[in-house]
Amino acid sequence: MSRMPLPYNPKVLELFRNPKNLGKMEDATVTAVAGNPACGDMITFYLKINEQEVIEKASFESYGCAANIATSSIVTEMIKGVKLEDAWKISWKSVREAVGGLPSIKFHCGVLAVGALHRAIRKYYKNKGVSPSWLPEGLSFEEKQALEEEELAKILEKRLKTAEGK
Amino acid sequence: MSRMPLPYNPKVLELFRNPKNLGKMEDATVTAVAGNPACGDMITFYLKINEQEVIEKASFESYGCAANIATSSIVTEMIKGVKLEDAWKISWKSVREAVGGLPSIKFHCGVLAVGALHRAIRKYYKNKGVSPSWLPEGLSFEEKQALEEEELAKILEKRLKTAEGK
Amino acid sequence: MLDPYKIREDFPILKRKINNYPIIYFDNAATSQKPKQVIEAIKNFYENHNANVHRAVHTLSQEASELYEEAHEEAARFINAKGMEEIIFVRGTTEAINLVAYSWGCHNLTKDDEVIVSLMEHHSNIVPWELLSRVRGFNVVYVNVKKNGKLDYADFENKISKKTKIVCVSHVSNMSGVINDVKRIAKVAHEYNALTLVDGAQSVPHLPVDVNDLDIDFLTFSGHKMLGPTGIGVLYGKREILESMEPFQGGGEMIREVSFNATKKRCSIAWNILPWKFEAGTPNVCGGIGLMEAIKYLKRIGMENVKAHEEILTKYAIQKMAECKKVEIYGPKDTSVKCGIIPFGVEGLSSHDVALFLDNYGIMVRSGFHCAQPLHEIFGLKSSARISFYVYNIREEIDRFIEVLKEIEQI
Amino acid sequence: MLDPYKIREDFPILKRKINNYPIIYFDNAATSQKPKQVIEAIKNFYENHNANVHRAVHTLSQEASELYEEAHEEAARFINAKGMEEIIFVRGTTEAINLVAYSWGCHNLTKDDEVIVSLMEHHSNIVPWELLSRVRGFNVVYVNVKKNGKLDYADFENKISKKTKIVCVSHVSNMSGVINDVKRIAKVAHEYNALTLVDGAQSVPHLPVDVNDLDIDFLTFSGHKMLGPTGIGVLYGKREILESMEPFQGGGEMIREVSFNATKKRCSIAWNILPWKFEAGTPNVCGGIGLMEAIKYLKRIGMENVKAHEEILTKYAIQKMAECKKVEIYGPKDTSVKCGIIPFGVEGLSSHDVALFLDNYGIMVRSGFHCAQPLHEIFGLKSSARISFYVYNIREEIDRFIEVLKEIEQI
Ligand SMILES: Cc1ncc(COP(=O)(O)O)c(C=O)c1O
Ligand SMILES: Cc1ncc(COP(=O)(O)O)c(C=O)c1O
Ligand code: FES
Ligand code: FES
Repeated sequence: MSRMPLPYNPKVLELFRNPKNLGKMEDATVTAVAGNPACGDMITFYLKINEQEVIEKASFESYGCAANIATSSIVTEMIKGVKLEDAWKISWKSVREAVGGLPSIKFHCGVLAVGALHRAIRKYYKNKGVSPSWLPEGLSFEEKQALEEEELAKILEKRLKTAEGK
Repeated sequence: MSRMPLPYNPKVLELFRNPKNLGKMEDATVTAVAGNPACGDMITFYLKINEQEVIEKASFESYGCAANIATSSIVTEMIKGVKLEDAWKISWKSVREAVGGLPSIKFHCGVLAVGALHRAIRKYYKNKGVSPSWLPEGLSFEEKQALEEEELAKILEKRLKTAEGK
Repeated sequence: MLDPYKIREDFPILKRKINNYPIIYFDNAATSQKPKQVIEAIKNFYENHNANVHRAVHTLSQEASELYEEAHEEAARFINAKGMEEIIFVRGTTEAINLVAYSWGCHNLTKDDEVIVSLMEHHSNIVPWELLSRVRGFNVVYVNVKKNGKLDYADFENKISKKTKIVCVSHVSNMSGVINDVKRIAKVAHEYNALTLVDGAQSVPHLPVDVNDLDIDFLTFSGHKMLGPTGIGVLYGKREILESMEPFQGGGEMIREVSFNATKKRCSIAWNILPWKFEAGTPNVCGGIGLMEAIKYLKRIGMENVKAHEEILTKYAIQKMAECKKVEIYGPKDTSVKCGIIPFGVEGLSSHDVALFLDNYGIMVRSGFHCAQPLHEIFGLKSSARISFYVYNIREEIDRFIEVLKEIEQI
Repeated sequence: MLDPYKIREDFPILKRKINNYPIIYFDNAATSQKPKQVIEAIKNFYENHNANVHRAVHTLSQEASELYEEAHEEAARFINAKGMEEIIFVRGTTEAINLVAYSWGCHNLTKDDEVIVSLMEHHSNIVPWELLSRVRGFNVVYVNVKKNGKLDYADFENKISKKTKIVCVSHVSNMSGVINDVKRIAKVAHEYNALTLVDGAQSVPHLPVDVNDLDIDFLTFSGHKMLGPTGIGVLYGKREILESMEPFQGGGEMIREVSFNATKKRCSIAWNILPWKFEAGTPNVCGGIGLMEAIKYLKRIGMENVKAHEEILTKYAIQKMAECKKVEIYGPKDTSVKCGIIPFGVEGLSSHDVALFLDNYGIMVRSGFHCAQPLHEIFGLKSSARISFYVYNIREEIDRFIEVLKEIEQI
C-alpha cells in the first residue's frame, strides 16, 4: 500500500499514542467538564492550584479523538507551573501551533481542550467567590464552543418548559 | 405575420363568434349553475322542459372561454327537442367531437358544459321529487368536475367549521 | 446598463421553438429561466462534490458543507443581512411564510391579537394566517388596496393598533407589479411594537433589497423566480427574533442532542444553533448551491441594472399596448410605482384564451388570477392575463407580442 | 444479477480522486451518488421545459406540469400505491414525518392518546412526536430494541393498547441496517385501530417495497438516498386518510379558491384535490423529475437485484472485517435480517478518527451517531463508524477498505 502523509502530523500522533497527564486527579482543586457540540465528545480537566494561583498539576480525561487527546495533553503541559492569569491567555490557535497544526475538520477538538481549561479557571474563581480584573465577564470563544454538561441540560429543560407551558 | 393554424378549429371559432342560445331564459323550468375548479369559470344552463320530459328550449350564460361557449352552444342545440333520458346520455367526449375537437388544455371547458346539463337534469327530478330508473345515483364524471356554487361554499364552510372547532 | 442580447446567450431554453416560433417567455413572475452557469453548477455539484452536509469527516461532505454554508453567506450578503445565521433555506416563499406562522405565530399570537395582511397578497401570505387564526383565535385584519392598485396607507395606519402583532405585506404585488413602501410600513409597525414580514418573492429578483435599510423583521423569497433552481428559497429573520423562536420541523441536524431518559421514559432534545435549528433533515443542498450561482449571476449584472432594464421594457410595452384598441391594462401604468409586471385583458376574450392564442405563436403568458384572488375582486375582474419581464427579455419580443395581440383582437 | 462495473460508468463522481486515490464512497446511507441519467434529466428540464406547474395555458407550463404529474405516477407505481393522489412530494423523509405530525397528529391526538415509536428511529421519527406531545399532551411510548439490535416485538405487543393511535417505526435502521417486520407491526396496529407510519428512508432505496402488501398507512422516503436529487422526497398515505387530513402548509396551489368576504371581513378558502392539497407553493419541480429518472434507473436494475447485490457485498465485508483484530462490528451480522449497513469501531480510536484516516485514503465513511442517538445508547456506544453500500459498490472496494483498516489498526 502506497504511503500517504497521514491527516495528523507525527507530533499529534506521538502525543496521541503517549499522552501526558492522562487520568483522573484525586486531589484536584477544580474539575471542569466540557462537551463538544460538533462531535458529541466530552472531556474533563483537573487542576491543582496553589495559594499563589499557580497551577501545580493538571490532568485530563478524554473519550475524544487523537486531536483532542494531543491538544489536551499539550495544554496540561503548557499550564504546569503557570499563573492562572497567564494560563487564561492560552488560545486554541496557540495550542494548534504547539501541536504543529491540525486538519481543519479537527480545529474544534483543540478548541474543546482550551474551552475546558477556561471553564476550569472560571469555576475556580466562582468557587472562591472572587473575580479578578483580568477575567472577562463574557465567555471566551473557546468557552462558548465548549458546553458544560449541565448547561446543555439547562438549555434543554428551559426549552421543554416553554413548550410545555403552552 | 406568418399564418399558423389556430389552437381552435374553425367550427369552434365560428360557434364562439356566433353562439346559439346565449342568454338568460325567463320561463325556464330549471336552472343550474356549474363552476369549473380548473379555471374558476362559471356557466348557467336554462332548460324548458315539457310534460313529456322533453327539452323544448335550452339556453346558457357563460363568462368562460371560447371552448366553453362553443361547447355550451352546441350542447343547447343537441338537446333541443330531446327527451331528458337521451339528453343525459350526452358525454363530454361526444360534445368534443361535435365541435370538431378541442386542444387538450381545453377539455375541461367541454366537461363543464355537459356537467351543467347533467346538473340541470338532476335538479329537475329533485324538484319534482321523482328519480327515474335511468338516472344514476352517483354523480357522473362531468357532474363531479362541475361544482355548484353553493357546493363550493358548502365544502368551504364545513372546512372552516372543522378548523374553528379545534 | 445590461446587455440583454449577450445575456440571452446564457439561457439555453431561449433557443427552443414552440410551434416553429422562437420562444418568447413572458411568464417570469411565475418562474424564471435558468442560465447555463446555474445548470452547470448543479451538474458540477453532482459530478464532483455530492454528499450529505453538516460536516461529516470525509472530504466530499466537507466540500458539500462548505459550499452549502457559502450559499447561505452569499444570500446574506445579497440582501445585506448580518450573516449566515439570519438566512434559513426553505423550499420557497410559501414555506418561509408558513415557517413564521408555525414557529413564531403559534407561540406568540393569541385571542385578542391582530395580524395585518394586505389585500394584494399572494395566497401564500393569506392562507397561513387564516389557517392559524382558526386555531389560535386571533383576528386577521385586511388592509385595503385602492382601485388604482396602490396600497391604502391611510387604511393601514387606521387599522394598526396595539393589538397588532405582525404586519404581512408583499414588497411587490405579483399581479399588478405595484411596489409597496415597506420601509414606511415597518417604521409604523415598529411604533406599535409589531413585527413586519415582507414577502419579497417579486422584489428580491428584480430590485436591490437591503433588509438593514428597510429595517424589516422577516423577508421571504424564492430561488426559482431569480434564475435559481426549484425547491429552494430563503427566510431571512433578524437574529434575535429567530433565536427566540420555536423550531418548525423536527428531525436530524436541527437538534444538538437527543437522549433517552430511562426513568422519565422520554427523549430529551437540545436545539442546534442558527440557521440549522430551522433546517430539519437533509436540506436541498444542490438547490442552495444553484441559488448561490444565480445570486452571483445577478450580482455581476447588478440589481440596479436589472431594475432599469425592466423599467425600460415595461414603459415600452405599456405604451405599445395602449395602441391596441381592445386591450385594457389593469392597475397603475406609471413605472415609477411598479415593477415589470403588466396585467391586462382583451375585450370579449377569456384571459385563458388570450394566453392560448399567444402560446400558439410561441409567447408564454400567464392567465387566471395568479394566486391573488382578493386583488382581482378589488379590480372587479374574474381573471387576467399577465406578462412579466426579466433580464433576458428584449424590445423585439414586445414588438412581436404587440403584433400577435393585434391579430388576436380580430378573432 | 446487476453488473456493478457497468453501473459505475454511469456515475461521474466515481472518476474523482481524493488525495490521488480513487474515491471509494461508502456513505450511501447518508446520501447516494447520482447517475448521469439523473443529472441529464435535470439539465434537460432546465434547458427545455422549465416553467411553473399546475397547468398554466402555455406550452412550457403544460410540459412541466405533465412531467411533474408523471413523476408522481412513477413514484406511485414504484411502491405499488393506488395512484398519484396517494403521493405527496416533500423535501424528504423529515418533512414527510413532520407533515403527518402536523396535519394528522395535531388534529387527532389528545391527552390520553399514545404514539408508539421505536428506539431505533432516526431523530426525524422521534423529534416531531416529542415536540407535538408537548403541545397536545399525549404520551410517546418507546419500544425497546434488544442488545442484538433487533426490535423487541414482545415489548411492542405489550405496549400497544387501545390508547395507541399511531405506530411509527423505520423499515430499516440507518445505524444497524436491521430490517423490521413492518407487515407484522401494521397488522397488530390495525387490530388496535392504530395507524402505522413506516420510515422507509433506508428501505425504499434498497429493497422492493409494496405498500399494498405491507398494508401500512404512511410511508416516507427521500429521493437523495435513492440516486435522486436533493430536496425531494415522498409521503405516501392511504387515500382515505389523506383526504380526511387537514392541510399542512397554506399557500398557492393547495387551495381551490380564496375570496374575501367584505361583510365577514375574512377570507374563505377551499382546498384543492389530492395530492396538491398538501403541496403548497411552487414545488421542487425539477427535483420531482430527477426523482422519476432515479426510479426508472432503479427499476431497470430491478429492486430484487439491488437487494441481492448489497447482500453479497455485506456478507463479504462482514467476513473480511472479522479478520481485523481491533475491529468490532456492532449489531447483527446475519445478512438475512439486515441491509447493507455496517456500523463498527476500531479499538482505541475515536470513530471520527477512523473516518479521518479512511478519508485520507479516499474512502468515505460516516462517523458519529448518525442521528440515532438512542440506539447508540442501547448499544452502549458513544459513536460509531459506518459503511453502507449501493449499486455501484464493488468487492474490490471492500478489499481496499480492509487493507486500509489493517493499516489504521497499527496507528
Ligand atoms: C432511517 C432514516 N430516517 C430518516 C432520515 C432522514 O431523511 P432526510 O434527511 O432525507 O429527511 C434518514 C436519513 O438520514 C434515515 O436514515
Ligand atoms: C408575491 C408572491 N408571493 C409568494 C409567492 C409564492 O412563492 P412560491 O410559490 O415560490 O412559494 C409568489 C409566487 O408565486 C409571489 O409572486
Ligand atoms: S472529534 Fe470530537 S473531540 Fe475531536
Ligand atoms: S378556460 Fe374556463 S371554461 Fe374554458
